[in-house]
Amino acid sequence: MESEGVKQAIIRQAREANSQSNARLLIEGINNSCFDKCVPKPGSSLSNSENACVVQCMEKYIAAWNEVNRTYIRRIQQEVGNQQIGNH
Amino acid sequence: MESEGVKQAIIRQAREANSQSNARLLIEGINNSCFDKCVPKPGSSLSNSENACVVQCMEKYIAAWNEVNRTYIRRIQQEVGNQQIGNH
Amino acid sequence: MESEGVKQAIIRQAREANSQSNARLLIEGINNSCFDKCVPKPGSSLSNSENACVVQCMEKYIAAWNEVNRTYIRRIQQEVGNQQIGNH
Amino acid sequence: AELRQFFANEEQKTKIQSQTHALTELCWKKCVTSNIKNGALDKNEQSCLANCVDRFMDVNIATMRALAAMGGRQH
Amino acid sequence: AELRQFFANEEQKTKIQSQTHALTELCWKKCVTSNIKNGALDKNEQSCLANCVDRFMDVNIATMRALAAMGGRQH
Amino acid sequence: AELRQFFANEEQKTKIQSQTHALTELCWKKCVTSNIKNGALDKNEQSCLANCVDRFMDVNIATMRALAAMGGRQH
Repeated sequence: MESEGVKQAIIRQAREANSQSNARLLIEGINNSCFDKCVPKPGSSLSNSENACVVQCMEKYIAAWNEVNRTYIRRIQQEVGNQQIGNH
Repeated sequence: MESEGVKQAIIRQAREANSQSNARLLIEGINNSCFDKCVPKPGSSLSNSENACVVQCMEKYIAAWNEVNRTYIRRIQQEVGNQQIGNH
Repeated sequence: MESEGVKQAIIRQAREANSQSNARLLIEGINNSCFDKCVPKPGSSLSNSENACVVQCMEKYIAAWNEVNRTYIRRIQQEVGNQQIGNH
Repeated sequence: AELRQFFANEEQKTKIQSQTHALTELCWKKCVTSNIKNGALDKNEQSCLANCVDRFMDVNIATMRALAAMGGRQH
Repeated sequence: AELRQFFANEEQKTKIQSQTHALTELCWKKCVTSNIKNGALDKNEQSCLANCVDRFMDVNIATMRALAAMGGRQH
Repeated sequence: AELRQFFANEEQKTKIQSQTHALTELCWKKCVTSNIKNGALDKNEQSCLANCVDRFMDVNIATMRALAAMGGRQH
Protein backbone atom coordinates (compact mmCIF):
# COMPACT_ATOMS: atom_id res chain seq x y z
CA MET A 1 0.00 0.00 0.00
CA GLU A 2 1.69 3.16 -1.18
CA SER A 3 0.39 6.50 -0.06
CA GLU A 4 0.57 9.22 -2.73
CA GLY A 5 3.13 11.09 -0.59
CA VAL A 6 5.50 8.14 -0.34
CA LYS A 7 5.21 7.56 -4.09
CA GLN A 8 6.07 11.16 -4.88
CA ALA A 9 9.06 11.01 -2.54
CA ILE A 10 10.39 7.88 -4.26
CA ILE A 11 9.94 9.47 -7.69
CA ARG A 12 11.69 12.64 -6.56
CA GLN A 13 14.64 10.68 -5.15
CA ALA A 14 15.05 8.60 -8.31
CA ARG A 15 14.94 11.73 -10.50
CA GLU A 16 17.54 13.48 -8.36
CA ALA A 17 19.85 10.46 -8.36
CA ASN A 18 19.61 10.27 -12.17
CA SER A 19 20.18 13.95 -12.65
CA GLN A 20 23.15 13.93 -10.26
CA SER A 21 24.79 11.04 -12.09
CA ASN A 22 24.11 12.79 -15.41
CA ALA A 23 25.75 16.00 -14.15
CA ARG A 24 28.71 14.04 -12.79
CA LEU A 25 29.28 12.32 -16.16
CA LEU A 26 28.98 15.65 -17.99
CA ILE A 27 31.52 17.31 -15.69
CA GLU A 28 33.89 14.37 -16.15
CA GLY A 29 33.55 14.59 -19.94
CA ILE A 30 34.17 18.36 -19.93
CA ASN A 31 37.17 18.09 -17.59
CA ASN A 32 38.86 15.35 -19.59
CA SER A 33 38.15 16.81 -23.04
CA CYS A 34 38.86 20.46 -22.21
CA PHE A 35 41.92 19.87 -20.02
CA ASP A 36 43.32 17.79 -22.87
CA LYS A 37 42.50 20.46 -25.47
CA CYS A 38 43.21 23.70 -23.59
CA VAL A 39 46.16 22.74 -21.33
CA PRO A 40 48.61 20.73 -23.50
CA LYS A 41 51.58 21.74 -21.30
CA PRO A 42 50.46 22.50 -17.72
CA GLY A 43 52.38 25.52 -16.33
CA SER A 44 52.53 27.09 -12.90
CA SER A 45 49.11 28.74 -13.32
CA LEU A 46 46.24 28.77 -15.81
CA SER A 47 47.16 31.50 -18.34
CA ASN A 48 44.51 33.95 -19.57
CA SER A 49 44.29 32.24 -22.94
CA GLU A 50 44.00 28.81 -21.31
CA ASN A 51 41.26 30.16 -19.07
CA ALA A 52 39.32 31.60 -22.01
CA CYS A 53 39.77 28.32 -23.88
CA VAL A 54 38.34 26.33 -20.95
CA VAL A 55 35.20 28.46 -20.77
CA GLN A 56 34.56 28.28 -24.52
CA CYS A 57 35.43 24.59 -24.60
CA MET A 58 32.86 23.93 -21.89
CA GLU A 59 30.15 25.76 -23.83
CA LYS A 60 31.12 23.91 -26.98
CA TYR A 61 31.17 20.56 -25.20
CA ILE A 62 27.65 21.11 -23.86
CA ALA A 63 26.50 22.11 -27.37
CA ALA A 64 28.10 18.90 -28.67
CA TRP A 65 26.38 16.88 -25.93
CA ASN A 66 23.03 18.35 -26.96
CA GLU A 67 23.64 17.69 -30.67
CA VAL A 68 24.68 14.09 -29.96
CA ASN A 69 21.70 13.55 -27.65
CA ARG A 70 19.24 14.96 -30.21
CA THR A 71 20.66 12.84 -33.06
CA TYR A 72 20.81 9.71 -30.93
CA ILE A 73 17.19 10.00 -29.77
CA ARG A 74 16.03 10.74 -33.33
CA ARG A 75 17.86 7.67 -34.58
CA ILE A 76 16.49 5.36 -31.87
CA GLN A 77 12.93 6.49 -32.66
CA GLN A 78 13.60 5.90 -36.35
CA GLU A 79 14.90 2.37 -35.70
CA VAL A 80 11.87 1.56 -33.53
CA GLY A 81 9.64 2.86 -36.35
CA ASN A 82 11.47 0.72 -38.94
CA GLN A 83 11.06 -2.40 -36.82
CA GLN A 84 7.35 -1.84 -36.42
CA ILE A 85 6.95 -1.37 -40.19
CA GLY A 86 9.02 -4.53 -40.71
CA ASN A 87 6.77 -6.50 -38.36
CA HIS A 88 3.59 -5.81 -40.34
CA MET B 1 17.74 -28.90 -0.07
CA GLU B 2 18.16 -28.34 -3.79
CA SER B 3 16.06 -30.35 -6.19
CA GLU B 4 17.90 -31.33 -9.37
CA GLY B 5 15.48 -29.16 -11.41
CA VAL B 6 16.15 -26.01 -9.36
CA LYS B 7 19.88 -26.61 -9.59
CA GLN B 8 19.76 -26.95 -13.36
CA ALA B 9 17.72 -23.73 -13.61
CA ILE B 10 20.25 -21.80 -11.52
CA ILE B 11 23.13 -23.15 -13.62
CA ARG B 12 21.33 -22.23 -16.85
CA GLN B 13 20.65 -18.69 -15.61
CA ALA B 14 24.24 -18.13 -14.54
CA ARG B 15 25.54 -19.41 -17.89
CA GLU B 16 23.15 -17.16 -19.81
CA ALA B 17 24.09 -14.09 -17.76
CA ASN B 18 27.78 -14.78 -18.38
CA SER B 19 27.34 -15.36 -22.07
CA GLN B 20 25.22 -12.21 -22.42
CA SER B 21 27.82 -10.06 -20.70
CA ASN B 22 30.52 -11.67 -22.85
CA ALA B 23 28.57 -10.89 -26.05
CA ARG B 24 27.97 -7.31 -24.87
CA LEU B 25 31.69 -6.75 -24.23
CA LEU B 26 32.57 -8.27 -27.62
CA ILE B 27 30.07 -6.02 -29.42
CA GLU B 28 31.45 -2.98 -27.59
CA GLY B 29 35.01 -3.90 -28.55
CA ILE B 30 34.06 -4.41 -32.20
CA ASN B 31 32.07 -1.17 -32.39
CA ASN B 32 34.82 0.93 -30.86
CA SER B 33 37.71 -0.64 -32.78
CA CYS B 34 36.00 -0.91 -36.16
CA PHE B 35 34.25 2.48 -36.11
CA ASP B 36 37.62 4.00 -35.29
CA LYS B 37 39.38 2.06 -38.07
CA CYS B 38 36.75 2.08 -40.85
CA VAL B 39 35.02 5.46 -40.38
CA PRO B 40 37.78 8.05 -39.80
CA LYS B 41 35.59 10.88 -41.16
CA PRO B 42 31.88 10.12 -40.70
CA GLY B 43 29.87 11.24 -43.77
CA SER B 44 26.16 11.40 -44.47
CA SER B 45 25.94 7.64 -45.01
CA LEU B 46 28.14 4.56 -44.70
CA SER B 47 29.93 4.26 -48.08
CA ASN B 48 30.30 0.87 -49.78
CA SER B 49 33.96 0.69 -48.88
CA GLU B 50 33.27 1.65 -45.26
CA ASN B 51 30.60 -1.03 -45.12
CA ALA B 52 32.93 -3.70 -46.51
CA CYS B 53 35.61 -2.57 -44.06
CA VAL B 54 33.23 -2.93 -41.11
CA VAL B 55 32.29 -6.51 -42.01
CA GLN B 56 35.92 -7.59 -42.51
CA CYS B 57 37.00 -5.70 -39.41
CA MET B 58 34.40 -7.56 -37.36
CA GLU B 59 35.63 -10.94 -38.63
CA LYS B 60 39.20 -9.92 -37.95
CA TYR B 61 38.36 -8.64 -34.46
CA ILE B 62 36.71 -11.95 -33.56
CA ALA B 63 39.76 -13.82 -34.91
CA ALA B 64 41.94 -11.54 -32.76
CA TRP B 65 39.73 -12.21 -29.71
CA ASN B 66 40.13 -15.96 -30.24
CA GLU B 67 43.91 -15.70 -30.68
CA VAL B 68 44.22 -13.55 -27.54
CA ASN B 69 41.95 -15.89 -25.56
CA ARG B 70 43.89 -18.98 -26.65
CA THR B 71 47.27 -17.43 -25.82
CA TYR B 72 46.06 -16.06 -22.50
CA ILE B 73 44.64 -19.42 -21.34
CA ARG B 74 47.79 -21.25 -22.47
CA ARG B 75 49.92 -18.79 -20.51
CA ILE B 76 47.83 -19.03 -17.35
CA GLN B 77 48.07 -22.85 -17.43
CA GLN B 78 51.82 -22.56 -17.95
CA GLU B 79 52.20 -20.21 -14.96
CA VAL B 80 50.14 -22.53 -12.75
CA GLY B 81 52.36 -25.43 -13.91
CA ASN B 82 55.53 -23.47 -13.09
CA GLN B 83 54.28 -22.63 -9.61
CA GLN B 84 53.51 -26.29 -8.86
CA ILE B 85 56.97 -27.32 -10.02
CA GLY B 86 58.45 -24.58 -7.87
CA ASN B 87 56.54 -25.83 -4.83
CA HIS B 88 58.03 -29.35 -4.94
CA MET C 1 26.29 -3.54 21.23
CA GLU C 2 29.72 -3.88 19.64
CA SER C 3 32.47 -5.59 21.57
CA GLU C 4 35.87 -3.96 21.13
CA GLY C 5 37.12 -7.15 19.42
CA VAL C 6 34.38 -7.15 16.79
CA LYS C 7 34.97 -3.46 16.10
CA GLN C 8 38.68 -3.99 15.59
CA ALA C 9 37.97 -6.89 13.23
CA ILE C 10 35.60 -4.77 11.11
CA ILE C 11 38.13 -1.95 10.95
CA ARG C 12 40.89 -4.35 9.96
CA GLN C 13 38.76 -5.87 7.19
CA ALA C 14 37.80 -2.47 5.76
CA ARG C 15 41.43 -1.34 5.77
CA GLU C 16 42.57 -4.51 4.02
CA ALA C 17 39.84 -4.23 1.38
CA ASN C 18 40.85 -0.62 0.69
CA SER C 19 44.52 -1.38 0.52
CA GLN C 20 43.91 -4.35 -1.79
CA SER C 21 41.84 -2.26 -4.20
CA ASN C 22 44.51 0.46 -4.07
CA ALA C 23 47.25 -2.06 -4.91
CA ARG C 24 45.14 -3.52 -7.74
CA LEU C 25 44.63 -0.07 -9.29
CA LEU C 26 48.33 0.74 -8.95
CA ILE C 27 49.33 -2.53 -10.64
CA GLU C 28 46.85 -1.87 -13.45
CA GLY C 29 48.24 1.63 -13.97
CA ILE C 30 51.83 0.38 -14.02
CA ASN C 31 51.04 -2.48 -16.41
CA ASN C 32 49.18 -0.29 -18.88
CA SER C 33 51.62 2.65 -18.78
CA CYS C 34 54.84 0.63 -18.76
CA PHE C 35 53.79 -2.01 -21.30
CA ASP C 36 52.81 0.87 -23.59
CA LYS C 37 56.10 2.69 -23.01
CA CYS C 38 58.61 -0.17 -22.82
CA VAL C 39 57.18 -2.74 -25.26
CA PRO C 40 56.13 -0.80 -28.40
CA LYS C 41 56.55 -3.90 -30.62
CA PRO C 42 56.06 -7.12 -28.62
CA GLY C 43 58.60 -9.76 -29.73
CA SER C 44 59.01 -13.44 -28.85
CA SER C 45 60.49 -12.63 -25.44
CA LEU C 46 61.14 -9.59 -23.24
CA SER C 47 64.59 -8.29 -24.30
CA ASN C 48 67.13 -7.19 -21.68
CA SER C 49 66.56 -3.54 -22.48
CA GLU C 50 62.76 -3.97 -22.33
CA ASN C 51 63.16 -5.70 -18.99
CA ALA C 52 65.34 -2.90 -17.57
CA CYS C 53 62.85 -0.35 -18.92
CA VAL C 54 59.94 -2.09 -17.15
CA VAL C 55 61.71 -2.06 -13.77
CA GLN C 56 62.70 1.62 -14.05
CA CYS C 57 59.28 2.53 -15.41
CA MET C 58 57.64 0.91 -12.40
CA GLU C 59 59.83 2.86 -9.97
CA LYS C 60 59.12 6.06 -11.90
CA TYR C 61 55.38 5.38 -12.00
CA ILE C 62 55.27 4.89 -8.23
CA ALA C 63 57.25 8.14 -7.78
CA ALA C 64 54.72 9.85 -10.09
CA TRP C 65 51.83 8.38 -8.08
CA ASN C 66 53.33 9.77 -4.88
CA GLU C 67 53.93 13.22 -6.41
CA VAL C 68 50.35 13.34 -7.76
CA ASN C 69 48.92 12.15 -4.45
CA ARG C 70 50.91 14.72 -2.46
CA THR C 71 49.91 17.59 -4.78
CA TYR C 72 46.27 16.51 -4.89
CA ILE C 73 45.95 16.30 -1.08
CA ARG C 74 47.71 19.66 -0.66
CA ARG C 75 45.32 21.23 -3.16
CA ILE C 76 42.20 19.77 -1.54
CA GLN C 77 43.29 21.10 1.86
CA GLN C 78 43.96 24.50 0.28
CA GLU C 79 40.47 24.59 -1.30
CA VAL C 80 38.84 23.62 2.00
CA GLY C 81 40.82 26.40 3.69
CA ASN C 82 39.75 28.95 1.04
CA GLN C 83 36.10 28.01 1.48
CA GLN C 84 36.27 28.42 5.23
CA ILE C 85 37.86 31.87 4.85
CA GLY C 86 35.16 32.74 2.30
CA ASN C 87 32.44 31.74 4.73
CA HIS C 88 33.51 34.21 7.43
CA ALA D 1 2.03 -0.49 -11.42
CA GLU D 2 2.46 3.23 -12.04
CA LEU D 3 5.75 3.11 -10.12
CA ARG D 4 6.98 0.17 -12.19
CA GLN D 5 6.26 2.10 -15.38
CA PHE D 6 8.04 5.13 -13.91
CA PHE D 7 11.15 3.08 -13.13
CA ALA D 8 11.17 1.47 -16.59
CA ASN D 9 11.05 4.97 -18.12
CA GLU D 10 13.77 6.28 -15.82
CA GLU D 11 15.97 3.29 -16.61
CA GLN D 12 15.62 3.91 -20.35
CA LYS D 13 16.41 7.60 -19.82
CA THR D 14 19.52 6.67 -17.85
CA LYS D 15 20.68 4.32 -20.63
CA ILE D 16 20.18 7.00 -23.28
CA GLN D 17 22.05 9.59 -21.20
CA SER D 18 24.90 7.23 -20.48
CA GLN D 19 25.22 6.32 -24.17
CA THR D 20 25.05 10.06 -25.03
CA HIS D 21 28.02 10.68 -22.75
CA ALA D 22 30.07 7.89 -24.38
CA LEU D 23 29.16 9.07 -27.91
CA THR D 24 29.95 12.70 -27.05
CA GLU D 25 33.47 11.75 -25.88
CA LEU D 26 34.01 9.61 -29.01
CA CYS D 27 32.60 12.06 -31.56
CA TRP D 28 34.19 15.09 -29.90
CA LYS D 29 37.60 13.51 -30.62
CA LYS D 30 36.68 12.86 -34.26
CA CYS D 31 34.90 16.19 -34.96
CA VAL D 32 36.36 18.94 -32.78
CA THR D 33 39.94 18.76 -34.01
CA SER D 34 40.99 22.41 -34.40
CA ASN D 35 41.76 24.91 -31.66
CA ILE D 36 38.82 26.34 -29.72
CA LYS D 37 38.05 29.84 -30.97
CA ASN D 38 34.57 30.33 -29.52
CA GLY D 39 31.88 28.57 -27.52
CA ALA D 40 29.58 27.62 -30.41
CA LEU D 41 29.78 24.65 -32.76
CA ASP D 42 30.50 25.69 -36.34
CA LYS D 43 28.49 24.14 -39.22
CA ASN D 44 31.15 21.51 -40.00
CA GLU D 45 31.51 20.39 -36.42
CA GLN D 46 27.75 20.16 -35.97
CA SER D 47 27.16 18.04 -39.08
CA CYS D 48 30.22 15.91 -38.26
CA LEU D 49 28.79 15.20 -34.78
CA ALA D 50 25.37 14.21 -36.16
CA ASN D 51 27.00 12.02 -38.85
CA CYS D 52 29.29 10.50 -36.25
CA VAL D 53 26.33 9.37 -34.12
CA ASP D 54 24.42 8.05 -37.14
CA ARG D 55 27.39 6.17 -38.60
CA PHE D 56 28.26 4.72 -35.17
CA MET D 57 24.70 3.42 -34.96
CA ASP D 58 25.05 1.95 -38.49
CA VAL D 59 28.18 0.08 -37.38
CA ASN D 60 26.49 -1.00 -34.16
CA ILE D 61 23.44 -2.39 -35.96
CA ALA D 62 25.59 -4.12 -38.61
CA THR D 63 27.66 -5.76 -35.87
CA MET D 64 24.67 -7.04 -33.92
CA ARG D 65 23.05 -8.40 -37.09
CA ALA D 66 26.23 -10.18 -38.19
CA LEU D 67 26.82 -11.67 -34.74
CA ALA D 68 23.23 -12.87 -34.55
CA ALA D 69 23.63 -14.46 -38.01
CA MET D 70 26.77 -16.27 -36.81
CA GLY D 71 24.88 -17.51 -33.76
CA GLY D 72 28.02 -17.31 -31.70
CA ARG D 73 29.78 -19.95 -33.84
CA GLN D 74 33.28 -18.54 -33.28
CA HIS D 75 33.39 -19.05 -29.53
CA ALA E 1 29.38 6.43 16.31
CA GLU E 2 33.14 5.82 16.28
CA LEU E 3 32.65 3.23 13.55
CA ARG E 4 30.57 5.67 11.49
CA GLN E 5 33.38 8.22 11.72
CA PHE E 6 35.86 5.53 10.75
CA PHE E 7 33.85 4.59 7.64
CA ALA E 8 33.42 8.22 6.60
CA ASN E 9 37.19 8.66 6.82
CA GLU E 10 37.87 5.44 4.92
CA GLU E 11 35.42 6.46 2.19
CA GLN E 12 37.15 9.80 1.76
CA LYS E 13 40.53 8.05 1.64
CA THR E 14 39.20 5.70 -1.04
CA LYS E 15 37.93 8.63 -3.14
CA ILE E 16 41.28 10.43 -2.90
CA GLN E 17 43.17 7.27 -3.84
CA SER E 18 40.89 6.53 -6.78
CA GLN E 19 41.22 10.12 -8.06
CA THR E 20 45.00 9.87 -7.57
CA HIS E 21 45.06 6.81 -9.82
CA ALA E 22 43.09 8.59 -12.55
CA LEU E 23 45.25 11.72 -12.33
CA THR E 24 48.47 9.69 -12.37
CA GLU E 25 47.43 7.97 -15.64
CA LEU E 26 46.43 11.32 -17.18
CA CYS E 27 49.47 13.32 -16.04
CA TRP E 28 51.91 10.49 -16.77
CA LYS E 29 50.85 10.73 -20.44
CA LYS E 30 51.33 14.51 -20.46
CA CYS E 31 54.57 14.67 -18.46
CA VAL E 32 56.59 11.48 -18.97
CA THR E 33 57.05 11.71 -22.73
CA SER E 34 60.69 10.74 -23.32
CA ASN E 35 62.22 7.28 -23.06
CA ILE E 36 62.77 5.87 -19.59
CA LYS E 37 66.43 6.20 -18.63
CA ASN E 38 66.23 5.62 -14.89
CA GLY E 39 63.75 4.99 -12.08
CA ALA E 40 63.63 8.52 -10.67
CA LEU E 41 61.56 11.50 -11.81
CA ASP E 42 63.71 14.31 -13.18
CA LYS E 43 63.04 17.93 -12.12
CA ASN E 44 60.99 18.73 -15.24
CA GLU E 45 58.81 15.65 -14.93
CA GLN E 46 58.20 16.30 -11.24
CA SER E 47 57.15 19.93 -11.68
CA CYS E 48 55.07 18.99 -14.74
CA LEU E 49 53.20 16.37 -12.66
CA ALA E 50 52.49 18.83 -9.83
CA ASN E 51 51.36 21.51 -12.31
CA CYS E 52 49.24 18.96 -14.16
CA VAL E 53 47.31 18.10 -10.98
CA ASP E 54 46.91 21.76 -10.00
CA ARG E 55 45.77 22.88 -13.47
CA PHE E 56 43.37 19.93 -13.73
CA MET E 57 41.85 21.04 -10.44
CA ASP E 58 41.60 24.62 -11.79
CA VAL E 59 39.67 23.33 -14.81
CA ASN E 60 37.52 21.13 -12.60
CA ILE E 61 36.60 23.99 -10.26
CA ALA E 62 35.93 26.36 -13.19
CA THR E 63 33.63 23.79 -14.78
CA MET E 64 31.63 23.15 -11.65
CA ARG E 65 31.25 26.88 -11.00
CA ALA E 66 30.11 27.58 -14.56
CA LEU E 67 27.64 24.69 -14.57
CA ALA E 68 26.21 25.80 -11.22
CA ALA E 69 25.82 29.35 -12.63
CA MET E 70 23.91 27.96 -15.62
CA GLY E 71 21.67 25.99 -13.25
CA GLY E 72 21.34 23.23 -15.81
CA ARG E 73 19.67 25.51 -18.37
CA GLN E 74 21.14 23.68 -21.38
CA HIS E 75 19.51 20.32 -20.75
CA ALA F 1 28.77 -28.26 -2.82
CA GLU F 2 28.47 -29.02 -6.52
CA LEU F 3 26.86 -25.62 -7.04
CA ARG F 4 29.66 -23.89 -5.15
CA GLN F 5 32.20 -25.58 -7.43
CA PHE F 6 30.11 -24.53 -10.44
CA PHE F 7 30.08 -20.88 -9.35
CA ALA F 8 33.82 -20.87 -8.64
CA ASN F 9 34.39 -22.19 -12.18
CA GLU F 10 31.99 -19.67 -13.71
CA GLU F 11 33.66 -16.82 -11.83
CA GLN F 12 37.07 -17.85 -13.13
CA LYS F 13 35.65 -18.11 -16.67
CA THR F 14 34.19 -14.60 -16.32
CA LYS F 15 37.54 -13.20 -15.16
CA ILE F 16 39.37 -14.83 -18.07
CA GLN F 17 36.81 -13.52 -20.56
CA SER F 18 36.90 -10.02 -19.15
CA GLN F 19 40.71 -9.98 -19.25
CA THR F 20 40.55 -11.34 -22.81
CA HIS F 21 38.37 -8.37 -23.82
CA ALA F 22 40.80 -5.87 -22.28
CA LEU F 23 43.83 -7.56 -23.88
CA THR F 24 42.12 -7.76 -27.29
CA GLU F 25 41.47 -3.98 -27.27
CA LEU F 26 45.07 -3.28 -26.18
CA CYS F 27 46.80 -5.71 -28.56
CA TRP F 28 44.50 -4.84 -31.50
CA LYS F 29 45.82 -1.28 -31.28
CA LYS F 30 49.45 -2.47 -31.22
CA CYS F 31 49.15 -5.21 -33.86
CA VAL F 32 46.42 -4.34 -36.38
CA THR F 33 47.86 -1.07 -37.63
CA SER F 34 47.37 -1.19 -41.40
CA ASN F 35 44.12 -0.82 -43.31
CA ILE F 36 41.70 -3.74 -43.25
CA LYS F 37 41.95 -5.69 -46.53
CA ASN F 38 40.19 -8.92 -45.55
CA GLY F 39 38.54 -10.65 -42.60
CA ALA F 40 41.44 -12.94 -41.66
CA LEU F 41 44.49 -12.22 -39.52
CA ASP F 42 47.72 -12.35 -41.51
CA LYS F 43 50.78 -14.20 -40.09
CA ASN F 44 52.37 -11.02 -38.71
CA GLU F 45 49.23 -9.85 -36.99
CA GLN F 46 48.63 -13.28 -35.47
CA SER F 47 52.14 -13.64 -34.04
CA CYS F 48 52.08 -10.02 -32.87
CA LEU F 49 48.85 -10.68 -30.96
CA ALA F 50 50.21 -13.81 -29.28
CA ASN F 51 53.47 -12.02 -28.40
CA CYS F 52 51.50 -9.04 -27.14
CA VAL F 53 49.56 -11.20 -24.67
CA ASP F 54 52.67 -13.06 -23.54
CA ARG F 55 54.77 -9.90 -23.08
CA PHE F 56 51.92 -8.17 -21.24
CA MET F 57 51.83 -11.13 -18.86
CA ASP F 58 55.63 -10.86 -18.44
CA VAL F 59 55.25 -7.21 -17.46
CA ASN F 60 52.33 -8.05 -15.17
CA ILE F 61 54.24 -10.79 -13.35
CA ALA F 62 57.38 -8.62 -13.06
CA THR F 63 55.30 -5.78 -11.57
CA MET F 64 53.57 -7.97 -9.01
CA ARG F 65 56.86 -9.56 -7.98
CA ALA F 66 58.60 -6.20 -7.60
CA LEU F 67 55.71 -4.70 -5.61
CA ALA F 68 55.61 -7.74 -3.33
CA ALA F 69 59.38 -7.39 -2.77
CA MET F 70 58.89 -3.73 -1.83
CA GLY F 71 56.16 -4.75 0.61
CA GLY F 72 54.32 -1.51 -0.04
CA ARG F 73 57.17 0.64 1.32
CA GLN F 74 56.49 3.59 -1.00
CA HIS F 75 52.97 4.33 0.23
